[in-house]
Amino acid sequence: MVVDIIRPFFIGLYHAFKRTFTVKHPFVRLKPTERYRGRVMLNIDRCISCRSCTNICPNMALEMVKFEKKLVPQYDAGRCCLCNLCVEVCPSMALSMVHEVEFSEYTRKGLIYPPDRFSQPPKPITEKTLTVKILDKKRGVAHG
Amino acid sequence: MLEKIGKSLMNIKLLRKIFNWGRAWSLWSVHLETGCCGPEDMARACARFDTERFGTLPFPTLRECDLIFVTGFVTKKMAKRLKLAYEQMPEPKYVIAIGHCSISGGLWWDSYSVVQGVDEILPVDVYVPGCPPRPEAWIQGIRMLQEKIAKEGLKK
Amino acid sequence: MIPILSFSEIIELILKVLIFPGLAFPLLFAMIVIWFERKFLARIMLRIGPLHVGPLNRTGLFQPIADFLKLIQKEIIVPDNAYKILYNAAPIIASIVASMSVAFIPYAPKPDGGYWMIYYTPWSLLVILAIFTARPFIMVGAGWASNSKYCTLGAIRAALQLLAYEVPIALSLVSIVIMSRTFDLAKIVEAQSSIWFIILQPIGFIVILIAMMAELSRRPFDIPLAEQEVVFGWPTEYTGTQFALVMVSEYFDLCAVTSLITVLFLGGWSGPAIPILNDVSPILSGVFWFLLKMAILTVIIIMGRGIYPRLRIDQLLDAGWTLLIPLAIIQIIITLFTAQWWIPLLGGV
Amino acid sequence: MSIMKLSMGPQHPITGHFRFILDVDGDLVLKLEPDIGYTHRGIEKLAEKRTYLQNLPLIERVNSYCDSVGTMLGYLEAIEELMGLEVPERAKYLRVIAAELNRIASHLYAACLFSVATGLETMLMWPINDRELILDLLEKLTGQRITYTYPTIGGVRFDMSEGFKEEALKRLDYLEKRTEDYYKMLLWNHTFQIRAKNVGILKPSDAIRLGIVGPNLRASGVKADVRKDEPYEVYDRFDFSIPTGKNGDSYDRLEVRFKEVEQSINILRQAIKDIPKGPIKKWAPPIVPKGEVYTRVEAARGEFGYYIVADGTMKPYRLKMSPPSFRNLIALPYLCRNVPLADVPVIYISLDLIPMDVDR
Amino acid sequence: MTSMEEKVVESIKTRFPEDIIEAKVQRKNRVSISVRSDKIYDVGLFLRDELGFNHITSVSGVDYIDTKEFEVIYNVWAIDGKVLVSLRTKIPRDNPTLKSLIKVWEGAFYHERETWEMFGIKFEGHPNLSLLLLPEDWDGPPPLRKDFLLPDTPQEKLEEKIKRAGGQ
Repeated sequence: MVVDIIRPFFIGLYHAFKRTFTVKHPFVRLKPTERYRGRVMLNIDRCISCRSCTNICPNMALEMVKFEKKLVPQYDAGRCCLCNLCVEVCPSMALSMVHEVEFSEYTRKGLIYPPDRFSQPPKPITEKTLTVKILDKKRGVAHG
Repeated sequence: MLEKIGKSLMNIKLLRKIFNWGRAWSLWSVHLETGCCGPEDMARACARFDTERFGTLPFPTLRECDLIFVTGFVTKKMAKRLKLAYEQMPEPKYVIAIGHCSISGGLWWDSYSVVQGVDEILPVDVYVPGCPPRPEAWIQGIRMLQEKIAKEGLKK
Repeated sequence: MIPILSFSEIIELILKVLIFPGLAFPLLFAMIVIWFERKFLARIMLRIGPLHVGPLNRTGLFQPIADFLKLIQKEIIVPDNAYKILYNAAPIIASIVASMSVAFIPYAPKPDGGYWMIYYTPWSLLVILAIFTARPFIMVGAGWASNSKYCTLGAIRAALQLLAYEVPIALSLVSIVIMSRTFDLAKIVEAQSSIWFIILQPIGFIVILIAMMAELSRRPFDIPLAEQEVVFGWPTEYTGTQFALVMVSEYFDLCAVTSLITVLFLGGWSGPAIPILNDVSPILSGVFWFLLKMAILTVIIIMGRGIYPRLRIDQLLDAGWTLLIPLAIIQIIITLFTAQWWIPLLGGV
Repeated sequence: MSIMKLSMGPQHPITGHFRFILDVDGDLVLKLEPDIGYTHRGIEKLAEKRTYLQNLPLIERVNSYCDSVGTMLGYLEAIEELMGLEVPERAKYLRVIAAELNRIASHLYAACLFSVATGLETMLMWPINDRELILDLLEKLTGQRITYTYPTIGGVRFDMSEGFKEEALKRLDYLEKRTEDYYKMLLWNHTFQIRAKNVGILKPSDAIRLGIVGPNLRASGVKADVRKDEPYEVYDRFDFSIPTGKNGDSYDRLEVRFKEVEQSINILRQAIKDIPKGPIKKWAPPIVPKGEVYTRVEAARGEFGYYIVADGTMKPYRLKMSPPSFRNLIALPYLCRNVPLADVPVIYISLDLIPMDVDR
Repeated sequence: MTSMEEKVVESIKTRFPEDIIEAKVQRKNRVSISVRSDKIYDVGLFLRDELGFNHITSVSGVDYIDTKEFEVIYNVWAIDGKVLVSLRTKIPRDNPTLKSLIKVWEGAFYHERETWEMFGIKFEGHPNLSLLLLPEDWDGPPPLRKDFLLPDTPQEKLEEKIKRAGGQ
């Protein structure tokens, strides 16, 4: 019983001097995995205005609007649930998922992506990126 | 009397800057989960992303909190409590809407019991889209709020 | 008759009251301990804790300052059906009472006789005990005045716990007094100049450490503040500045308690003289050893929050009445039988 | 002292989306009445309006809190049974891998909540840290952290990417080693044991009578697991055991979850070892033939039942879910009678109720 | 050697020859029994006591608006026998009342309460039929009935929100 009371004390002390898990995020970034679904991106030239994406979207995030004499979807990031159904159903491969993580806005309007903004790729990440791997056998903790 | 002195003190630019700095770097958040972004709330507070680095700390009593994360959809039953919780918080207070459900109702656009966007009941400061947003996005939301506070003028 | 003080005595008094054991020291202690607690617990949890606040974007040292600045800006809400006078007065009384006990603790000997303390009295141990006894009444008063259910529950729990743990504290002090034959804290320290009481009375030390942790409502015993059960206990309804005062008063208490245990069991300022500090003033050397011992005790008390779950109120009271009090009594008996051999070895008295 | 009505939640550090109405006498809780519905979205109604494919993200969010794959499998099982669709072998294995990874993540989450309920914040962080590693794996497999929408009608969305196997095995080894620390810190911690042992004892007969499912039922000593009783997917090919508890108290409920994590690691190793090559998806028609079906799967929190009435169109006529937490809910008022106030969070968390799951 | 499923069907048919409308084996581990609504309590008791169906799985209702009927289905699992029985009965839509089975399977308490709330089926003998999931001030019809319709377009007032943000 006494051992069970005292043991956590030493485990706690031992962990206090281990390497931490924390990634100092805005300064050091984790690399998202290849498949990560951040948001949808449109390739306007490929779009054939077939409306299959707006029909299948379960949350009405896509809406057809007129853009340069062509009907193309407009994207509402404030409605999209990233379920990938539209990308799968698109017959001309015009939609794709991109690795954008940070696209918060101060206003609701900023989350609506008109076709020209919808078709722009995300900004490339400039900060140091790293991948998570199991390391540090000696200290027994993961993350890098 | 005291308030008057406080107000005149706050008119000094440097002091206002210092006070804004204090507000921005000590945003304590409420323990109030409304929807299913809850596990990410845990993840952003825990070791890998650790928002305590920015002074954002989940705090048990809402009498001390400055920040509500609206984590996910808000049902009509919850909306009343959310509003009540918001009213119980002392000024200054901020709201971050997390996830598409709390921004616009999202997946539940035709549901009979979900509020279509939390901005219909509370004033939202930052919208963080995603389903659920990654902890990185939460951190961006917090940092955007900090920038907003730093630019803020006199409050109260 | 008012004693006439010389200039150097006035300077000394101002130093004492405002800087070292007086006003600035507990505030600085509270700030550093809040910062250290958050950092250290974060390290146990394998994360970093406050980091980007403060100098160099690397330390988070200014986190308590940011928190304090924020808290004093917050609106003060007084619940409608609260008993307003007591409700508003409680945090102020709590912080005053908590900082009072520091005045009676000797921190270092002065080279020309006397001690570095604000107010010298031969009954300082009793005074401090009396101050500690006042705390539960503030808590109960504040909880009752808030007129909220969670506050009331927290206040009841605080009263039960604090009153139950007064007894083992008092009992373990008995054996100290038997050994040192005085109520004067300074004399008690001097008695330990050759051998510390922690070696002579280990059981008493354990009892008083556990009981003081309970008295301070630190983690395994933080039942009055249990956030999973009663939100935040008796200070639940406090906002802004009042809450800041409540929090600070808790750390003042921590400061007083660690000082007291250092004085009673760890030999106070006694330790080998540090050459550099000794050159400036021998007081500094004593203070250094005192603060070091306080720091170790603080770490031990803080650690509890990172490693133990909270006890239940009935288990806590059980432990108090059936484990700590018998242990303290055993310590008294042992002391009574062995005191005759040890007392000649003790210094001072 | 007279009886006091105490309302706990929904803004309360432990209750999540619940509200409890407690009758408190001093520090003793005489009666607890759960007030649920704070997360009710009407998924069953919405599902009648959407097509079977559009329902996928909807169904998943019934329990997107931790266990979305386990939740979805039941729905897919039901549709595939109605269609008479045989899923490719590789897809079955991938589903099992995703479901078991999800189960580990969910149980780690449960463990961390449990330690919060007793006030040990360190063990809140550690399992979440290691859960991050599992979420990384899942993200590598499915492309999302929490809501994967990974299995689909007729198979799964994505194949295993390169290097997934090695990565997964490495992390599982790490997790297995790491569990020791959990035992030392939490389960063998004397302070924790006196808090959790003999609290909220659920006898096996009561557990069956009340219809408790999942790890809670197994902690009471009843050997019932859908993976063994009615093997779905390819669970009949793996060699694993069902851990059961002895007393049925809160401590056992946690210990069973920890042992289940070990069994999941065991299953994952076997699945990763003998996963066959082949296609991962079969084309499925959008229209489901007329019929009725009831399927059960073992999600992380217990047995998840789906009752689907199809009327031969693209949309289900009626979709009834019987989620595990809703069925475990009845144990909460049953166990919280005449207990100290401090035990209420422990009992509540030990049942591992997730409000999303209860309310749908 | 007859399987467990067939045994269940046979014994229920011999015990209640007149009240059983239909009893059949759906597939492995699944048995479906339709009974007349006034006899459901007795059949339930028989299933629990004699055949070991002790673990209530779900209670669900289905709204057949074309035939003006509700169907109530009790799905019960036998832990030892490893069979799931769907005990189903039909009640008229304009007067939906049924005898409560919580005396038979105590676990049905919340299930029946939910079914009452969602369909308006009244369970006689249920101690607490009050709103469970819906908001307290709910005043529409029970939502899972087919005549409760949902909107076809998003209810979000997007233009208003954007105007509000632009006006600031």
